Amino acid sequence: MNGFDAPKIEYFTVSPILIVLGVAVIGVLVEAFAPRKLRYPLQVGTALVGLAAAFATSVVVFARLNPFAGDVKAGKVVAEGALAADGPAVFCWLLVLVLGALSVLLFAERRLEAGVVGFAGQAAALPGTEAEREASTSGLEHTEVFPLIMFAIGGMLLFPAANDLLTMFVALEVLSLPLYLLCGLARRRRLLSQEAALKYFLLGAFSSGFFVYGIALVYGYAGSMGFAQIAAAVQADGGERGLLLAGIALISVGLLFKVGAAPFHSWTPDVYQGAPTAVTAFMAAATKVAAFGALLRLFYVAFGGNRTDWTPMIWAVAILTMVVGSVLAISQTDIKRMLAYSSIAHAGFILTGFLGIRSLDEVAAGGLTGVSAVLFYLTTYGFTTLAAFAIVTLVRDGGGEATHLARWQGLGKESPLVAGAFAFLLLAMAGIPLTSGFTGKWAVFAAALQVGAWPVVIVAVLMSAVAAYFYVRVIVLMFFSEPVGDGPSVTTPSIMTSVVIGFGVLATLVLGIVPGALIDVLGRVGVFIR
Amino acid sequence: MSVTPFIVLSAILFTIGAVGVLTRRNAIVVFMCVELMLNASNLALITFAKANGNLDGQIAAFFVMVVAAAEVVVGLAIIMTIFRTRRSASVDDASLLKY
Amino acid sequence: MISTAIDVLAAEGGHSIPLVEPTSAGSLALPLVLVIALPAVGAAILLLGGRRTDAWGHLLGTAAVVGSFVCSLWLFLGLLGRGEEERQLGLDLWTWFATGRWEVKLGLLYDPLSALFLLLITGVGALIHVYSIGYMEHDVRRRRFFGYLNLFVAAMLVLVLSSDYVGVFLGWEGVGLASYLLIGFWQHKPSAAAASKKAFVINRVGDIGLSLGVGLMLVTFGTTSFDEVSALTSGASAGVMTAIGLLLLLAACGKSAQFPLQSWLLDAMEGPTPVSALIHAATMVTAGVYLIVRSQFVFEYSDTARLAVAVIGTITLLMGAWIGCAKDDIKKTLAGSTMSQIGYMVLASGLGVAGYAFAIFHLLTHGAFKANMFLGAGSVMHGTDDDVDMRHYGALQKAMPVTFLTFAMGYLAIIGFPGFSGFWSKDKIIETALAESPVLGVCALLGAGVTGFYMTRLMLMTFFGPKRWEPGVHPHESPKVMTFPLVALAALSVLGGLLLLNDWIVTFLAPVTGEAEEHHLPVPPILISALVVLVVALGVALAFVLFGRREVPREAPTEVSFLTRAGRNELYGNEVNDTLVVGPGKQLTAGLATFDRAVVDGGAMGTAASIGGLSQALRRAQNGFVRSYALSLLAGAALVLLALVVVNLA
Amino acid sequence: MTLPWLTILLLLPILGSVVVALLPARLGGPLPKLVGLGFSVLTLVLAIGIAVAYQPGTGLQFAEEVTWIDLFGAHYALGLDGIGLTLVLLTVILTPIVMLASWEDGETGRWGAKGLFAWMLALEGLSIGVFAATDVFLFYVFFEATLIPVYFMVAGYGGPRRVQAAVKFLLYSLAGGLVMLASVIGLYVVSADSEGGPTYLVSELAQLDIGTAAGRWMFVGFFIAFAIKAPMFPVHTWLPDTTEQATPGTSVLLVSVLDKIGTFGMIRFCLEIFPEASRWATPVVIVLAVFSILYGALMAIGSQNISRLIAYTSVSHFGFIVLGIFVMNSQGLAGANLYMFNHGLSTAALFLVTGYLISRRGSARIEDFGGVEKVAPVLAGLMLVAGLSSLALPGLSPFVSELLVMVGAFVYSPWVAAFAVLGIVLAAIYVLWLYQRTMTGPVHEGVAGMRDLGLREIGALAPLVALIVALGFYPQPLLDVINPAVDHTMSQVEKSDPRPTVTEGEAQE
Repeated sequence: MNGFDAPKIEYFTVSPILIVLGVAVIGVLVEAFAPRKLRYPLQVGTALVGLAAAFATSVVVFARLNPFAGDVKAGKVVAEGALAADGPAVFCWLLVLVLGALSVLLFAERRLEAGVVGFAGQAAALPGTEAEREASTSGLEHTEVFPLIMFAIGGMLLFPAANDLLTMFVALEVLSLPLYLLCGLARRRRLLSQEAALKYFLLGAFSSGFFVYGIALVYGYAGSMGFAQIAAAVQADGGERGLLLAGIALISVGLLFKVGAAPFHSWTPDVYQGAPTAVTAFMAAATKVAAFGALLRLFYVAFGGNRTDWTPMIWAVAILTMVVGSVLAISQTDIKRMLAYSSIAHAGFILTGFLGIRSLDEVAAGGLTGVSAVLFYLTTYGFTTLAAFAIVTLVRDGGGEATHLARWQGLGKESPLVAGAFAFLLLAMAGIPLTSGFTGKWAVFAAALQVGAWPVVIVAVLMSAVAAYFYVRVIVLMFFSEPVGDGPSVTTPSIMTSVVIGFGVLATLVLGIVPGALIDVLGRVGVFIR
Repeated sequence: MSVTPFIVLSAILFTIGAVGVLTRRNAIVVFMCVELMLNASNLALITFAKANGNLDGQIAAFFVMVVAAAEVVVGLAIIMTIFRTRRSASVDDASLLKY
Repeated sequence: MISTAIDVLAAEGGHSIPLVEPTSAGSLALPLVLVIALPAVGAAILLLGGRRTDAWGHLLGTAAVVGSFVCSLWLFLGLLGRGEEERQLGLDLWTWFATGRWEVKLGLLYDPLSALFLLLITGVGALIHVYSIGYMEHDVRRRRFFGYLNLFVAAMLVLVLSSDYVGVFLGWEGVGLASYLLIGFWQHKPSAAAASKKAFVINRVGDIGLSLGVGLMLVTFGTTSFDEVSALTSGASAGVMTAIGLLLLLAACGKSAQFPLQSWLLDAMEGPTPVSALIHAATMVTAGVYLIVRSQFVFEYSDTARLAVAVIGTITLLMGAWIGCAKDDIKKTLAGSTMSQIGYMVLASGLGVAGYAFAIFHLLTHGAFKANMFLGAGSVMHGTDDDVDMRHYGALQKAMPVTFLTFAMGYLAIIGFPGFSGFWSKDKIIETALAESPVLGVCALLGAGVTGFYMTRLMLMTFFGPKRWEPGVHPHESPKVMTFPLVALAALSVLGGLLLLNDWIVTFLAPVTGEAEEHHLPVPPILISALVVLVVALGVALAFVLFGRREVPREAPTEVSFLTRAGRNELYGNEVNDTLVVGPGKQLTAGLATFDRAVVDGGAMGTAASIGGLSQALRRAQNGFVRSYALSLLAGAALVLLALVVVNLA
Repeated sequence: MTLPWLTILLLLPILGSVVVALLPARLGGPLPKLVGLGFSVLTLVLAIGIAVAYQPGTGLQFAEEVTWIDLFGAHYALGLDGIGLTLVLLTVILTPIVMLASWEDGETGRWGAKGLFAWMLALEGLSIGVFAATDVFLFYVFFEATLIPVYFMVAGYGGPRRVQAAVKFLLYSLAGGLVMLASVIGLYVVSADSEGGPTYLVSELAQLDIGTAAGRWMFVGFFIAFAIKAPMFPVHTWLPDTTEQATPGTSVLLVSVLDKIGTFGMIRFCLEIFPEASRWATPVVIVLAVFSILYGALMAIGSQNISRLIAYTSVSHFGFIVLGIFVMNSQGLAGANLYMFNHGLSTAALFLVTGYLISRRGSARIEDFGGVEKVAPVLAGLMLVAGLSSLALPGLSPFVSELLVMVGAFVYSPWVAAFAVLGIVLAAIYVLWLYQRTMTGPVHEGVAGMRDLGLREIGALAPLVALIVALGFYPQPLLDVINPAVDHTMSQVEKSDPRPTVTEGEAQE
């Protein structure tokens, strides 16, 4: 009868998401209408511009949070409660946008594959057939990868900001589906690439099935999808607790799958190895950020009330993840696979920090919290791992990237600069002081100890020692063993990959020596709004 | 009447789906089992929506369907390429990446 | 018997125990520093100077010691010039180290005791330097030899002049080092190298006593300097004093080759003969006696410790004599006799205030006549191309008359022929021993007889009887530079008894050792002296019967009594060490090596390896089949659910 | 002191290492080595200046403090007390000597002599940082950072199995360091809960009242790391493996400087931050220490390889140091501090001189030697001096420290001393037996015609020997700076020397 009040959307606040998704759509149109010659520059250009714009706006949004006012409740719930633009969310945006932009640069790298991007010339063409040969000779390339990654980034922006379960599910799928496709688009080793895509897709779909069912159960318990209402229900502690617990369990399956935590890690090594290295880098860096952002919000905001119920479960998962990741990495012979396991181990370390949940009154204003520790670790790890994978793309032989560790022997002789940078990144992952890896570890362990999770920290410490072994092993290979045969050659990349590597190394160094500024900011914004 | 029968049914469907994923070889069938799991969820959602007396669940069910559709698109694309290269849709054949 | 001994010892006492209260050295400070500095600088120049100093090194070394001897005389006269009560001169050089309550000064203490030692060390030392000029003439490393000798003299002087136990430790190890270097001077001979190491290691065992002793003194008195300790000992419990005493005794045993640490001395004869004369007869080996006498303010408060000292001395003097009887190696025979004579000194110092002075007295006379005889032996070897087997000697008295005559003086002195120095000193010891503790006294008396026996045997086999020389050996008298010291020492051996003239040495040492009230014997001393002479005469006669009359076989007879065999084998001291210490030690180290590799290292490496193995095993689970991944995912979900439920129920 | 002298002191060698590393290869020849040596000498001069300006007694000097990471409570805080000063001096004295001694060793290595010298300078700078750090976080950063130069020095230069040795060294140290990290973070948690807010300044942590249980756990974390560093039984096996493969120079810097971090840390952190836990752990630690003394000595006696032998002697010596630290009386602590310095000198001399020997013979196996004294008397003489200092002969510097530790042990308990003292006998055996087997007896055909030491080699050893002798007779200057620090430590652990049982009063009865 009477007029309806239109949903109120704070367009500026959510503009980063809108921009990125918009640019993605534009990318699709470009694919449709722009002549082939123009596509590559247009795609790269629009993508980078879009990300830059999104970054700019999110900076403004972040500034509006006014992180230096010491008001830890900064931020607001927008879009009818669907999204929360608070400190952690906006920080994740910034992080994802930077990592995303760097990944786009990796995607756009053309010099390594002699003038074409490292993706399948024509995914439809069968490997080893005339069609494929023809496609590669005629220099065909899938510039669709750029819209795809933009969609993924859009989902990653949505994911940590999602303030109700439904939005979270949508975001999850928006970020996952493009990734499934990207995994299958390698120019070399197509079979492996397609297999990776298949595995990732099937398992991803499987896990999201659990996720959705979990949503249903939690909804059944709380009667609402909104985190705030769920939190209230959990506080009130009425209704069928069984539903809640089962719901938490199934939802966490979905999320832990995304972050690659044991026992939901089994896809990680295969997919990381099979996918195009640029995509692997993007997944390892950005997906972790988005997924952990979402994980934090869901558990801290919605399920914070009964954390005593689920923290033991996370203890177990964290310990298992660290052990599986570190121990299995020892026996790997493929550099990408080894980095995959190392990323599993790091997921475990991040979960250790994730344990550092405390009720607001316990947290000293601006003090170190579980949130800020996790976000800091994500920052350090994101840049380090991105640069590491970027270097992996440089080491090549006749058959493309030489990912077998044996081919890395004597790299230090071949090109000391690249080997040195890689060694530095490995030391960072091992957590040697004066690298960001150390400060990051310090932060998450401290957060965990603050809540008395010392057994986890002990395991984490021991596993770091185990992990140190395989990082050092690679350094030994590069510097102290003689090259086998002609040895690998390091192809000089274009400016794009160089920028990525340089940026990653720089970030690793700076965050290792003067992390103070970032940590302080995180200390101030590291609290969710409810 | 209570929601229990509906939930039990959805749970059964969900389990069937999950078991199907584990037991079937053909990628298409595996994927269909996943769809079954999603639909089991839908049933649960709608049941709870009715029980809770609000529409969130039903809306969610629509979203799930849409997403499922999108998944189908992506999934079939991937399965197709695999099938065309390997001439087989058996998920067990795709096991080059291991250890 | 021991118990009676204890009673006797316990009965004694009640006299005043002198404290160490040095007064400023005043004008004597200069010679007091010089006496050490000269040989020290000499050693530094000779050892650092290298080949440049080869030409004149031996002269410099000798000059340094002679200069040092002059200083000692200067000091001695200066001391005599002072009154009884201010005959303890102190001179603090600098603070060595200080932590907490404990301050150790490098300081010198010059009193009658050190005065006599200074004369002995620098005097005999100088003579032996002179002798060595000739003896080492043909050795290319003579300069280095003199460097070591100077080093030894300096260290020995530090030992006897230090005013603090830690300072004594410095000299103590210094002489040990010098002795190590000199025993092993001919390093190319493995036997020499082994002997030197053995000497040092066994001395280290003795040092355990000194280290712990220092520790115990610090705990008890908070200081280790003679004057402060001597002022405090009266307050300490008998148990503590016994402990300190025994620890010091352990040190003394190491340095003075007393039972059970005696085995190194005979091996030490590997060194050049002048070394044996100076270090292993006259001076270093008597350091233990010095330590005990110096620490009288400790031993006077513990009868047990004193008894232990006396008993050890007695055992050693008998062992030494026994060994001396059986050895055919002239130097080893003399070494055995050295053990035995030092045993006398230790026994005397164990008799307490009554014996200290006589211990020192015998130490001085022994220093003279034993050095004399060692140098004589050296001269004999010099004449017979370094042959040491007495069975290859005989009838040398014509070939080398001076050596023979001087040696004879030493011989008469050591067996205690009336009027000779040894007579007075040994006689006094036996007399006191009989008075203080009959059991030990009788042993000492027996020892005197044995001494007569083995020394006579040595004389007969060396200088008398038919020639048993090796073919091509033409014994000849040594050059003047070697015979002069022999003559000088011979003179001392004869005249040493003068020190006892109206108890001069006793009264002179009284400020250090304290006054003993006249001990009362059942029989007049003269009878005891007669008894001693009689026993010695028996020993000599026996030797004549066994070795003077019969032909001495050139090859040592193999079918011999157990006594002889045991003696030849040095009473199986080495065997005991090997079975009790060396053997087990070797096994222990071998075992530990395995343990270290297998268990300690193996443990760490094994853990690493097992993690690697675990990794290899777990790897298999990643079998590449997507459905098994899905299964693990499902299982994970189940586990997560389970965990939540369990926690919730708990 | 307006200028941040300590920062300058630790940046100087690091700058030097960068310069040396960046010198273009074409100006080869001795230039990089000369530059490196120049920098190390410059550092030495500056350090001596600092030592001269240091007033014995008054607490921390040349202190600098800048907040580094506010949220962690970490500061960039440097400062010297007596203990730190002596160890910094040791570092800056040894570096140029080692460079001179290993002039030729680097040529065949992975990055040539240039690289070796660069790594050495880097290590020198970082070590200075370790000894000067007065903030636990900063200390930890330096502590771990020192591993990297050593790792590359070991892995790049030396024997055939050097890479494995380096990895073993690194993993042992990293494991220890990470265990320590847990404790370091624990300190943060404790201090963050205190009203003062998070801090890592040793001075403030020492005032903190840490719960008994927490304190003990953290103590254990620190102690494990330091025990691995200092090598104590049973975590010592990395040391012989490493010294066996590394060049003599590396071994010197490793054993004489780097391993001191362990014992230094025990005093600076274990005792001063966790006094209660230290007292609680004392019995166990002392048993371990005594065991290390005897174990190391026996293993040394059993060693067939010269480098391994010296490594095991160090295990024994570190046992003495730890013993001295944990008896917690002024003799023991002062002795331990002095011991660190003297052991640095004597072990350096021993490693270098045996290094000359081994490089000449091309083998480190003892049975390959014999009668060297005849062909190379100077070498033999220096080796004997080094050996004698290692067995703590009176008149050489280690004697004073060893006696102090022994006496300190006696003050703690006669029985402990009674066992520890066996070490001096075993020391005599392993040193003199080594000398007997290598230097004496008939000349082994393998060593016939061996060159005696050249001027450069003697020149490298001369200052060491001179110091050893000088400090043997006059160690008091060092003790003057050490004693106040010791008093501070003892007040931290609330211990004081027991009064002597007999004093003037009682004696007069």
